Amino acid sequence: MNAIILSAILGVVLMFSGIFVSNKVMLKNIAIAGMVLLLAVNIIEMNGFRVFDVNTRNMLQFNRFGLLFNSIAFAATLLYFLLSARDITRVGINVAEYFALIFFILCGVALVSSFNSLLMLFLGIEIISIPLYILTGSDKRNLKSNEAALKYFLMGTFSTGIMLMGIALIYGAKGSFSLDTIAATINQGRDAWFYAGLLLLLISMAFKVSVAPFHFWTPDVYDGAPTVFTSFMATIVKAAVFIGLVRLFDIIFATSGTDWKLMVAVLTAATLLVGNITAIFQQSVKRMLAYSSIAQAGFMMFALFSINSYSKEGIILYALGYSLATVGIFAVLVKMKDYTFEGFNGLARTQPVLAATTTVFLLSLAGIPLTIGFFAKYFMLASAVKSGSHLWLVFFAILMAVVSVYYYFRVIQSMYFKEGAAETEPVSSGFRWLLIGVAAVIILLGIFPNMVLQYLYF
Amino acid sequence: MVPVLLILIPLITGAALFAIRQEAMAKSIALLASLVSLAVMLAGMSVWNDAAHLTYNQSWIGALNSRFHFALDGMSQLLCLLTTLSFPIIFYSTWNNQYPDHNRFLGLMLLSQAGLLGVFMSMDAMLFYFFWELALIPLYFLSSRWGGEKRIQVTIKFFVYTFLGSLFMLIGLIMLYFKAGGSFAWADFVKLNMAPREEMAIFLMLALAFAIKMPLFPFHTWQPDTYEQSPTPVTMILSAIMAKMGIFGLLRWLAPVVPAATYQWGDNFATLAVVGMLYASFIAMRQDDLKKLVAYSSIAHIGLMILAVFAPSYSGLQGVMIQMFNHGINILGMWIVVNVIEQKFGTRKISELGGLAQKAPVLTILLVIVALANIAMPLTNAFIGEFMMFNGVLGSTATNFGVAYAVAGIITIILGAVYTLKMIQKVFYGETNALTANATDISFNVQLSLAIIVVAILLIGLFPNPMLSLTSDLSEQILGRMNLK
Amino acid sequence: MDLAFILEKLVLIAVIIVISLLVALYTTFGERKVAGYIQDRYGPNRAGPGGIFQPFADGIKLFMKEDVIPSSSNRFLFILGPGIAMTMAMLTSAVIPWGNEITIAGRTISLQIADINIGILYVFGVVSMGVYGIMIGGWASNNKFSLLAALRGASQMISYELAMGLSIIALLMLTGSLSLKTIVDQQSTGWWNFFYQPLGFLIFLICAFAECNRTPFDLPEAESELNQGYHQEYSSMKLGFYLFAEYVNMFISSALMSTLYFGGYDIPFVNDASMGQSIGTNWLAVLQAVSLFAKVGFFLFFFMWVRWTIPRFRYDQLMKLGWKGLIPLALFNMVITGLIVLIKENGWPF
Amino acid sequence: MNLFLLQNAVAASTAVDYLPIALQIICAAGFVGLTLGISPFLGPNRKTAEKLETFESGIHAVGNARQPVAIKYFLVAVLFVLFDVEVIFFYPYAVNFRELGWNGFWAVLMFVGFFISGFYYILKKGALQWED
Amino acid sequence: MPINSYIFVAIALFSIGVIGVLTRRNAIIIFMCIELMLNAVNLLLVAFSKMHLADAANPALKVATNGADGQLFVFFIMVVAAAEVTVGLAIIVMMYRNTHSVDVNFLNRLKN
Repeated sequence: MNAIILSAILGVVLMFSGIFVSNKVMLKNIAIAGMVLLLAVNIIEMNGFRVFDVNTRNMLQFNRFGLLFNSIAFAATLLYFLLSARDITRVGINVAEYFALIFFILCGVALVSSFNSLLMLFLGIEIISIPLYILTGSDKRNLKSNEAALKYFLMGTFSTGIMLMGIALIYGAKGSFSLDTIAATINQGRDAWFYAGLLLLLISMAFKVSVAPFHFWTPDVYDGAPTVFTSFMATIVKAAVFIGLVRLFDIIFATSGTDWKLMVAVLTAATLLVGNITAIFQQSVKRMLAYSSIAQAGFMMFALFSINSYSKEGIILYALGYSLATVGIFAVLVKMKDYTFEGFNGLARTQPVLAATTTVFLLSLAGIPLTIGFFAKYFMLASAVKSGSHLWLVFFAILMAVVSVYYYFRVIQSMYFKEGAAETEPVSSGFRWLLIGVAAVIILLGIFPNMVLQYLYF
Repeated sequence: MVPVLLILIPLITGAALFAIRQEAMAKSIALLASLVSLAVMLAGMSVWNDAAHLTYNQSWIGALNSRFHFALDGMSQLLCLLTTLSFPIIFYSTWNNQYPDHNRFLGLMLLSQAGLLGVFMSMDAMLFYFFWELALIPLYFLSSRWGGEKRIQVTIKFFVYTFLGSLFMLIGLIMLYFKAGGSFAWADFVKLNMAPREEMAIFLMLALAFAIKMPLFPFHTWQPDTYEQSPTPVTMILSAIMAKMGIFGLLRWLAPVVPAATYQWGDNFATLAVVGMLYASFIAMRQDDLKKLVAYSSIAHIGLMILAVFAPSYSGLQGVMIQMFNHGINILGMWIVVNVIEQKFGTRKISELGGLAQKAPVLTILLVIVALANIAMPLTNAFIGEFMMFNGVLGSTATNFGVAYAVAGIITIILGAVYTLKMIQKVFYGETNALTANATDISFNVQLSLAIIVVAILLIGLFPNPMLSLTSDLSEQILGRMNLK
Repeated sequence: MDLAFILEKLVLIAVIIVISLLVALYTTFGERKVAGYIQDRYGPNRAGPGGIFQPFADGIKLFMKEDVIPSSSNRFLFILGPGIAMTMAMLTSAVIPWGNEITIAGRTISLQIADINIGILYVFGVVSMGVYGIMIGGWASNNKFSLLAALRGASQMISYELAMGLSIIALLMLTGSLSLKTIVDQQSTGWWNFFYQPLGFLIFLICAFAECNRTPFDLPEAESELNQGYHQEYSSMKLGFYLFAEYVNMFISSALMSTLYFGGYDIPFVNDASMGQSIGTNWLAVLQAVSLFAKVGFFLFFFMWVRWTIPRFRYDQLMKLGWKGLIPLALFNMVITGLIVLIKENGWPF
Repeated sequence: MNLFLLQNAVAASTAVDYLPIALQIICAAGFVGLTLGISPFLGPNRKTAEKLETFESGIHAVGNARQPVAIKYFLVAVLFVLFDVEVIFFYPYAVNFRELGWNGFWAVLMFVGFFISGFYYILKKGALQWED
Repeated sequence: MPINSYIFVAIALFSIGVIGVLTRRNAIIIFMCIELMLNAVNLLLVAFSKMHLADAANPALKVATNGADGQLFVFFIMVVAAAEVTVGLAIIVMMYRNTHSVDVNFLNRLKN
């Protein structure tokens, strides 16, 4: 609750500070301070203290799972601000609004991570999506950005329509939007509506998290959006929607038999296949990352496929690892003058720190041990193994993980093993230290994952 | 205590080396660190030879019930000794090699040493998997950064292959984890009694990883290219130590853990091993490149060890364990020679060389001894190992084709002798040519390195017993699990 | 739902539509007469005694004019525009109660076409549709002046609709119902809503002026800037409809204001119920209707009065008044109303 | 869960109540359609090219009228959509205002606060600045 | 009227919307089709709400809720739709100003 209200207030505060403060650095600092406050307040709530106590009529339910994810999302956003706030201020003139929108998105994130009613799920998803449409198109003069925004918008609202139809059918079948009620009456009456509704809901959520075959908008949108915002979209937002999906699956699907498992497995496999195979053929690192985010979504789908304690723990860990690494990579990518693989040639010589930290991030994304990314993938695979059915999916996933090595390492090859003089924007030493810090955290958590895992028992 | 030191010394030194720019200083530190770990290892085998010093068991990932559990049993001791012995020799024998960013080169080498040692000592599957990868990643960077012309494509192939294998292994380990009731401990794994289907699934997954690493025909295709393209010190690690990881895996994590499946699939893998041996030997005969020749000969030798594992008997397993050490030492000697030749003449083509014996007599003498050991002449260390392995294969009750395997093995030994001697003949005897006319003998560091190897070869060849006694426990245990005792 | 019911409603609908058309017709005449008096001249006085047939002459003239549709316009939309404008103008009257029940041949007939429980929402819904009439007509003409005027008209209308919607909320808080009939019944004590909601009424009145595009808010047809405004290209009956719709709207908004704030068909200073007992409900209904039409007549006159008194606003002034003046004022009115009512009924909160 | 909505406050209407409205729509649309249908045949019909051209203060029309117009009109439309929806939220409240008492009032006061701050924001952003 | 009629109408509207989104090229029309979908859902929700309201009155059916939250949902859908309209139109206008077209043929433009 703390996070939901405070993030909304902070969003408003930033909107207004945009009116009264014209200094960009000041705005940036306000945003960062707000983010710290938000994180602090959420951690306070994790320890049992609520600043705002609102009767939500059980539409929201704040459990450890959601709160922990919030903390991770906020921490990742804080990191993102620290790394990229300066680049955010360069996108256009409406600096305060960009930050404000991000805070509103975080409000949606907090909603999605704790919904207990389909109404809140819908609101959360929309509060996330609508600001994202704006952020995608925030580079107003850039045609690519415009088109990305339009495409994202049309796809997003279309999937919203489908989601609403699904919710309406579920409501028709069950007479309630509350997940508890739905789960309690899972096999009573009007099954046809209920399952049709669930299917539509699933499809729309698949749209939102870009699961194949509903992924086609993702690469174009991620590519067209200003790179700083792509970073945010691809990490925190995506993870948040997944968390929402996991909640949904956990409560509804897990109680409604196992018929859906094969379908989810097929979706997962398709996502992995499309994401990984297409990523190989990309010439631009940004597009490659877009496809890789689809591939990563495929791995996160494992949490849905195998609903058990492992998958819930794993998805949090995955969100953490994936967000850290991707935020880091994008922060570096924003600084690059040329987004193609050739643009990275010889980065190790011109910017050794950037190259080294990027390597760590890529290794983490590829799931190489000693990085948090490994444990993320480990949990996903382990949960699927534990659930016991459809083991072919696990093998398919590791094949795809191996494929992913191919394109992630292509960046490493460019940076270290190829001749060239990669050009970057000027990079401050603070930025470098921060990247080193992130890389250190990734490795540290990769070696001692217990530091996070101990919080993960639900 | 000893395990922790063994891991931390190379790890910390390796990391520190990234900060040390002076080349000479970096080389000295790397050599010193490797010598210190050798000293620790030797101490562990002598004065600290007790359970308290040789095991280390601390909680690591509580959530997964995984522990920092290292132990140095007999096989681990042998392999760690091989590792700690190889590294000083590698560093010292390649003292004069020049690489850009030499400090990083050495740092990565030491990191991979830490990984290798960790693999050999881990008694926890998660930990094992970790070090398995830690050993791999530095080698990938080493080969990609300092390798030959086609290094980028070749090393990514190498990495992808081994990564694929290790992921399969991971799945296998995860399955074992759940079977063992949420434990990664090796001690729990070897107590498991699983249904045949489950055992088979796990066996196949683990075996794939090890087969790629060893490498076993037909998973070997990455190996000759990688050996050829990597800088020679890296090749030394790859063939002398890393290839042993696979066999080590078979002996530690496969045969005792899924004995029934190992027994059941033994003939298939043994056949593959035999095919691989013959294939590699024939290919090696036609090689003109020194590195490739040694690489294929390595496949052949490794194949023999695989054969002995999959056609098990007490003698065979004992042979495999000491042969792991012996082959590591021998192949290291071969690579040192290759390195010297490459450094001196800038070529590895056998056809371009000749008459070195006149110019470099010391090198020739030492090489001949190493080469004889490599083809398992009596009195050398490899003879002991290979003899025991043949003996074991012939006497194995696990297979009906022991004789056929042994015959094939003998053929490869003979072929090995043919191509090794032919190589020696071409390179060291015959007429000198323009390239080798002005050759000089090897420098002191290479002489010393080769001399140490030769001493080790002869010593083990004459007194193998202490080594055999080290590994008898494990051999017994494996056979016990497979009901073959 | 029997046939008699439908028949009865059909008759009522026909009567009301005819009345509203007649009233609209004669408002045009009245407008010119009032303008004449205010400007110290005669106004129309040729057709019939005192020019009484002038509106019919005008109507027939419009019918007989040539119907021109510009070649570059969108034909379908060009016709649709005035159609929508007129249809929507005629729909609002459905929910306005014109009087209490009458009894004919044993049947109790309500003088309201439809007493639905969302009456006010229906009114707003229909009024919003009126924007389309202007917008479509202006756009379809493919004339720069028309388009500009239509845009102005549309933005003006939606802006004032906002304030109108807000101003009526305070009234709803008092009445607690959206049904116009209920609202009228509540005022039958003589305490008209106007006395409780003077500010609300003022805002509503201003908005009504703007919604009907009446001076001082007749920006969409500001002839000095935009020639003839959005209906520049129209001729014949299509033009007639646009002009007519405006007067019908005037009539309806007058009726609405009377209903919402001035007791509707309530006869002032008289207890309707007891009077009904004395003279019979049928006669009472007639008197009530007369009362309502008297109020409507006053507002219609007020519309004209203002038209010939106050000059036109500038466009920015118009928008400024709507957004920065009326909307906050309406919100303020709403909060104050809520506060007072709650204090009165529940006591102080603390 | 006791929710206050429009339907709770007044007696529920049935579909029959809306029938007269349908009738009225038919009547109104019929009248308009009929009139519009007849009127073209009543007047003279002498079309010329000049007459069919759009009127542009007496000169020949230049270009197409349907060009992008000032963004301000668009802005007003968008703001209308936003604020109108917010206004809609007041209606259920207004109807149930007495039942909700002070609690409801504070909640609505908060809502009004958001409304006003949004309003203030667009004012400050110059969205309603009509004087160029 | 029976609930099925409402469902048929709602589904029909929804399908028209979906088909429009999938087949039309004009961004505005696609957008209108999406709005159609949303309104179909609104209709359906209100119909269901009414249905559950009737069910709640019937004690034999033992339904959990009184059906009012369906109408609540409609309000939220309207708000969200308004927000989407605002943002969507802004994006379309922005696009139009840059390209003088609202044709959705981005598939061949963004790819490069």
